[in-house]
Amino acid sequence: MTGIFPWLILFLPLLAAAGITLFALDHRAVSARLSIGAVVISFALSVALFVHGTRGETRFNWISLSDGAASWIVDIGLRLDPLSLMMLLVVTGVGSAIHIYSYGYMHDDPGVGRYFAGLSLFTFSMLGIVLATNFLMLFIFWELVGVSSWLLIGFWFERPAAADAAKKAFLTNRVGDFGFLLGIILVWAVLGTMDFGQLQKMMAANPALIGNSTIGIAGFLIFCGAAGKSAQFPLHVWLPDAMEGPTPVSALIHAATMVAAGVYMLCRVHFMLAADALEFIAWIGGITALLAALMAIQQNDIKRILAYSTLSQLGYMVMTVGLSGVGGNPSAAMFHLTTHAFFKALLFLGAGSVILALHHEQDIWKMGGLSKKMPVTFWTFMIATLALCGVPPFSGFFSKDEILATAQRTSPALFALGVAVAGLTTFYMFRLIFVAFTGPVKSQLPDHAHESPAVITLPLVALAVPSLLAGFWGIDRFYASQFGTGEAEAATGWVAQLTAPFAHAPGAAFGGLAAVVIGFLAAFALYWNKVQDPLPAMLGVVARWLRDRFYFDELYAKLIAATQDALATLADFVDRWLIAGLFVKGTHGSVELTGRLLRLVQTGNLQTYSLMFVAGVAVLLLFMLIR
Amino acid sequence: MGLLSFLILCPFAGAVLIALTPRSFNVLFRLIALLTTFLSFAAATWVFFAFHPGATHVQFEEFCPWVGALRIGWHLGVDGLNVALVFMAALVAFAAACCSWEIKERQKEFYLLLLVMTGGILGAFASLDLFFFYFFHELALVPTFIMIGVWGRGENRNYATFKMTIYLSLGALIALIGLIALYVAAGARTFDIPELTRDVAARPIAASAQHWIFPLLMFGFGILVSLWPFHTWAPLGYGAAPTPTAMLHAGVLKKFGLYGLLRIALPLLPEGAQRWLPVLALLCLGNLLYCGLVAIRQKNLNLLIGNSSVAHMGFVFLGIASLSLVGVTGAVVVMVAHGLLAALAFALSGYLQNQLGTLEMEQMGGLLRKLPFVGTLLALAMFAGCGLPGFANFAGEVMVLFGAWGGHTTVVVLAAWAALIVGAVYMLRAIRTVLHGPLPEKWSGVADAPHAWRKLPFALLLAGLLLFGCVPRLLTDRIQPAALTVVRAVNGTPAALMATTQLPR
Amino acid sequence: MQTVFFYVFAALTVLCALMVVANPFSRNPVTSAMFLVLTIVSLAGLFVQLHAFFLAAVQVLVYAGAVMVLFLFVIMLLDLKEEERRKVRKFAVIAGGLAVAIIAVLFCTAIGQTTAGIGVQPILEGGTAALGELLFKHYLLPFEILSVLLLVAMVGVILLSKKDLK
Amino acid sequence: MNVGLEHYLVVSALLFALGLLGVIVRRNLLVIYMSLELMLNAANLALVAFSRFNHNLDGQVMVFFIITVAAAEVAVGLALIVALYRKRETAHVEDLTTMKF
Repeated sequence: MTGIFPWLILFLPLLAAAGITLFALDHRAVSARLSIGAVVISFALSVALFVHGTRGETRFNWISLSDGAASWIVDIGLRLDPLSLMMLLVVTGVGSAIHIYSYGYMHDDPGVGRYFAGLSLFTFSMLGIVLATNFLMLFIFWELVGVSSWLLIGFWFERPAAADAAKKAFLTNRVGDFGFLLGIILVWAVLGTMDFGQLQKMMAANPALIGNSTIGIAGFLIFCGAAGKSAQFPLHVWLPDAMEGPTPVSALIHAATMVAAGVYMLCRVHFMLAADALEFIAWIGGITALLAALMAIQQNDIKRILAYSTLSQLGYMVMTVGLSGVGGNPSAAMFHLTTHAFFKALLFLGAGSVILALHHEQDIWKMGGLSKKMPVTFWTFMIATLALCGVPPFSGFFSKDEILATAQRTSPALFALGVAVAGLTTFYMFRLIFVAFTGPVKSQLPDHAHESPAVITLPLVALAVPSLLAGFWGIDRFYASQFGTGEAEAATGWVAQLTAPFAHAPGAAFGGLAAVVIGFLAAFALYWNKVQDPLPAMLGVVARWLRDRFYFDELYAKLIAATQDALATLADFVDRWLIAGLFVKGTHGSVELTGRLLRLVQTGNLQTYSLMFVAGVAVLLLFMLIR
Repeated sequence: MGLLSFLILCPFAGAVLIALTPRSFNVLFRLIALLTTFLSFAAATWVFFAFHPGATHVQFEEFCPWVGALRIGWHLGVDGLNVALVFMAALVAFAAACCSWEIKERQKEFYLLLLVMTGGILGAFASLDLFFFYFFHELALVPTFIMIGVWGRGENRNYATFKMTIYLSLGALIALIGLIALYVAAGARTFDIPELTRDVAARPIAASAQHWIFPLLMFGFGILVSLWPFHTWAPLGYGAAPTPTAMLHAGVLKKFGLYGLLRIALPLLPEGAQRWLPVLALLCLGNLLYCGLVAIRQKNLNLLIGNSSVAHMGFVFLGIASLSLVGVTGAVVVMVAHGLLAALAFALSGYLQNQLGTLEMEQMGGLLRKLPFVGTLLALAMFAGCGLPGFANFAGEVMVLFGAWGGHTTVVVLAAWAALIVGAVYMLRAIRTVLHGPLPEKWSGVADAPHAWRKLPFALLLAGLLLFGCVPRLLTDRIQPAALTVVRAVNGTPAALMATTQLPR
Repeated sequence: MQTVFFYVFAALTVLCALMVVANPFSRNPVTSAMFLVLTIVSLAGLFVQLHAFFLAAVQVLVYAGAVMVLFLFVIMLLDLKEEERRKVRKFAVIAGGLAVAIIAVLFCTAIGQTTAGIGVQPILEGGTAALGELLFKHYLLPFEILSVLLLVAMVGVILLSKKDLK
Repeated sequence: MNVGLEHYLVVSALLFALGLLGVIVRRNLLVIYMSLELMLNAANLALVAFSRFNHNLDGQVMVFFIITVAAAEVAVGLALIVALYRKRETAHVEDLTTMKF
């Protein structure tokens, strides 16, 4: 691989972030132009690389320690292969749309400079993950993504909710990173290298390695990291709260960066995940998908519904990675990740457009009738919804179908789960459409709503195109070339492409479609033209459990209070009362007590002193005489 | 006069100049302090970048015999272990001199003591003679106590001063006993450290003697570095110290104990090290985990920073205890990184204290709105403190964790927990309460750092952190040969990169 | 004859000293001072017994003369009445007496235990000339320093006696 | 019966003990001071006796010095007592306990 292009792609956003921070924090136009310019140029360069078909690696040495026999080497490098090339396009492409959209969305905020700096940093970090050549470099950018998300989620830091959400996101991610880092250390300790290329070669040369129990444990630990970033089941709690950030940030986090990182990383290191770890991963993904879909059906905040939808779709992807088997082909997950990036970004941006029009009202039960007022937003939103639900010929249909087909091949239980989630997805998405866009107006707010300006609608339209068409572009085959299986030969002609899923795995395709239809009908029956949610009355306590997210947050709060906080209190107690108290003050006290006792002797009376003096002399004399 | 002599004597010359300046020239004191520390800093920068990485021998060496009979000499020089420390010390000293604008009374004495402290610190790190090594450290400690006692803040500064004085004197005393015992046991009759090292390598000290001398040095130096459970002086002392003193002590002078372990205890007492370092590896958990947990509960920003500073020392201890090339190199990197970070954090908290008059976190909130510059830097410092990549701390900490994995797996697991999660919890809690949230009415008059001079020290320290964080090779390439020598001295050749069994490739 | 004189002077010295310290009849410092004069004079007698004639003379001149006059002068100056009959601290007196007795016994035991050395026979004739020779030759420097000491003491006393002592 | 060194030394010891007793039990500063003189004189006696029995004049020289120093000491001491009396209106040791902590 030659040239400076890949480095430019990576570092332009960083330069933009640094430039804004140093010079243009107070100039909104300059900062926006810098940030947008950087990501758009990166996108253009990525397209150029993609078209050119560049492959290979470039690197420079970051740290190198060697004692002659063994060495510890960390490189900062760029790795261009189908996986990273496609992700580059997704990150910079979707990122560009979001950047441009942000210019409109954040126009009136005083902190625009800070916002765009954060956005650029976020893009930079994500690109670093995508291009990483080794585990530690991946981890470095992994952490940077964490801090960028903290910056952006907590952008409105004066709101306690936003500040708390930022903190929660970072800390939850850190729990995952803890496992990730240990996994990386373990990989290095066992295999002596952290470089993906070398590891892959090593694995290919010695297939028995994958059965090694230490490597199996390392796989689990590495998945912890992915679970944190991709918000999988035990660590999913941060994602819905992250909605406190500005809406374009949510779009970025949910579509192109951050949550995608986990799935991407799993695919990147897929070659060294053992069978046990994969099965575990599959089930975690499935559980996340189902739980999140269930929680989504009782949310009323437009962004939260989308957040749970993201969770659920991520569960799908992770499940697919798990189901693809040892040394298998997880390209379905990447395919879904890509299409999901398009339509989820579109959904969030559309939601942002609605929120902007309604002066930051996010409760869907205060909306209604927006399809007439905001046609562009509505129709693009609709396209994204259909894609998300998996309606042919939208992009989501193809990617979801591949997932279901994989599940059908390997695990009937997870296949059933996947189909159920597909139905639930359609249900909650159309609930959102019916309540917010088509149904009767439920407050005064929508009366004054009007379509957003072009700077906002253009990105919507731009994203609607791939949401609609990405299924036909052979993205899955491109990814598959990474994993060397190359099973899916290209169908010719668009009709053949459209019907390809039905030809390959008819069970999965029809099952998915049936779920979509059922979900749609249920939503139609329950929510068409409704002003109030009928479900709580029907489900009672279950609805409350769904609405309150199965009380995970409360559980974790209790858990943390019972463990870490209790430990901290204990440590503080020990520090204050035992070490600083008993030992230090005790020593101090006993010395002082001795001093006080000896002070009694100091009467100030001359004669007492001389008496003691005499007594001392007597003792000395006696001693000398006896001796 | 060599460059090292110059950078050590510069602050002392400044101190003499200040002593000779009449009391009414307040501006002049500041000017002299800034100028001399800047000259030291410039010289140290030159030394650092002209230092030839990869070479094992001592560079910029200067030698001048002093007491012939005892073989004490003015022997200066830098190798991988101390070249970065000298650079960091000079940088922090310059920043501390810049931050001294908050001192308004008895300026003459303050700047004088500051310069003496600076000279002592630089001397302690650049000396290769046992006598001067110890002498300069003590010389730097005395002004520390006076500065805390006279210019300290907070109502219990007397208690803090006494506690710190007693602890540090005790630590220095124990270390001195250890050094004397070492000198006697080695039977080499020289104070020259390289010569002593060569002698001991040729004729090792008896194992039985090593086994009791090493703990003396370990705990003596350990108390100076706030090794758990001898750490309680540190948060309290730093909370009470005036900002420049806290910066210099927490940032630089404290590292003397660690440097002593690496420079003297490990190479001269390999058998003792083998026996006692596992104990150190366990005690470092006390620093990392326990002090981290304590930091979670702190309500005062300075106490929080102080506790976190104590916690970070655990990484250095763990790196030293790992006895692996990666670990020891990482330990030195953490020393440098933490020096810059602690100085930055205390400088910022000093600024806040100056503006708000309090450091109780409950009373703060939303300060980022009022203090975009200082607030951003504080947030960055906090993130550096919880090991964010891009800052030098990350490079060091991750190396320590890697290096120690083979020998102390369980410790590494807990240390990683402490680093990634406990550290993040208290740092983010601090940011959340101090910088985020609504701004209380009473802080509407708070002002950000007004001009470049005020911003300079913060920016310099942060730049150092970022430079070493983004290009850690600047440090590791210089440290590696010296670290390898130390590890080989203890383990015998070949030095294990990491003591673990690797699978067949 | 020698022996008799020794015992007479020795008894006189010890008895008068006892009267200085613990006079059962009077607590008046003047009485004590007078007995001190007697003690010193009888000591001078003992000095004569030891053939230290010059010292005996100096003893009488300086001690019995100058020093005791100073004492009496101060007693008069301060107009000290008889020591008030404060409550006698029995414990202190007993403890003091006991300690002193122990010391005395110990001294005597020590003297008794000492083996006789060269100093069995009184042999030295304390000639004033010889003393003067020694003093002005061998001990010249200490002698001169002593004069400086006296000067310093003089200045000190003048300073201390000034009315407005700060 | 010959008078030997030890006879003089016993007298000296008794004299010293009596002086010590005075210092410890008497409460008038002046009397204490006199007792001190007694102790000095006891030492003088011992020195003179040693000088005679050891055939060495140095003891006598020492006594000469002691007498001189004692004279100076008495002068200074008495001046101190006078000054003290002026300030505190007492020459009683029990009233002088300002050195107590």
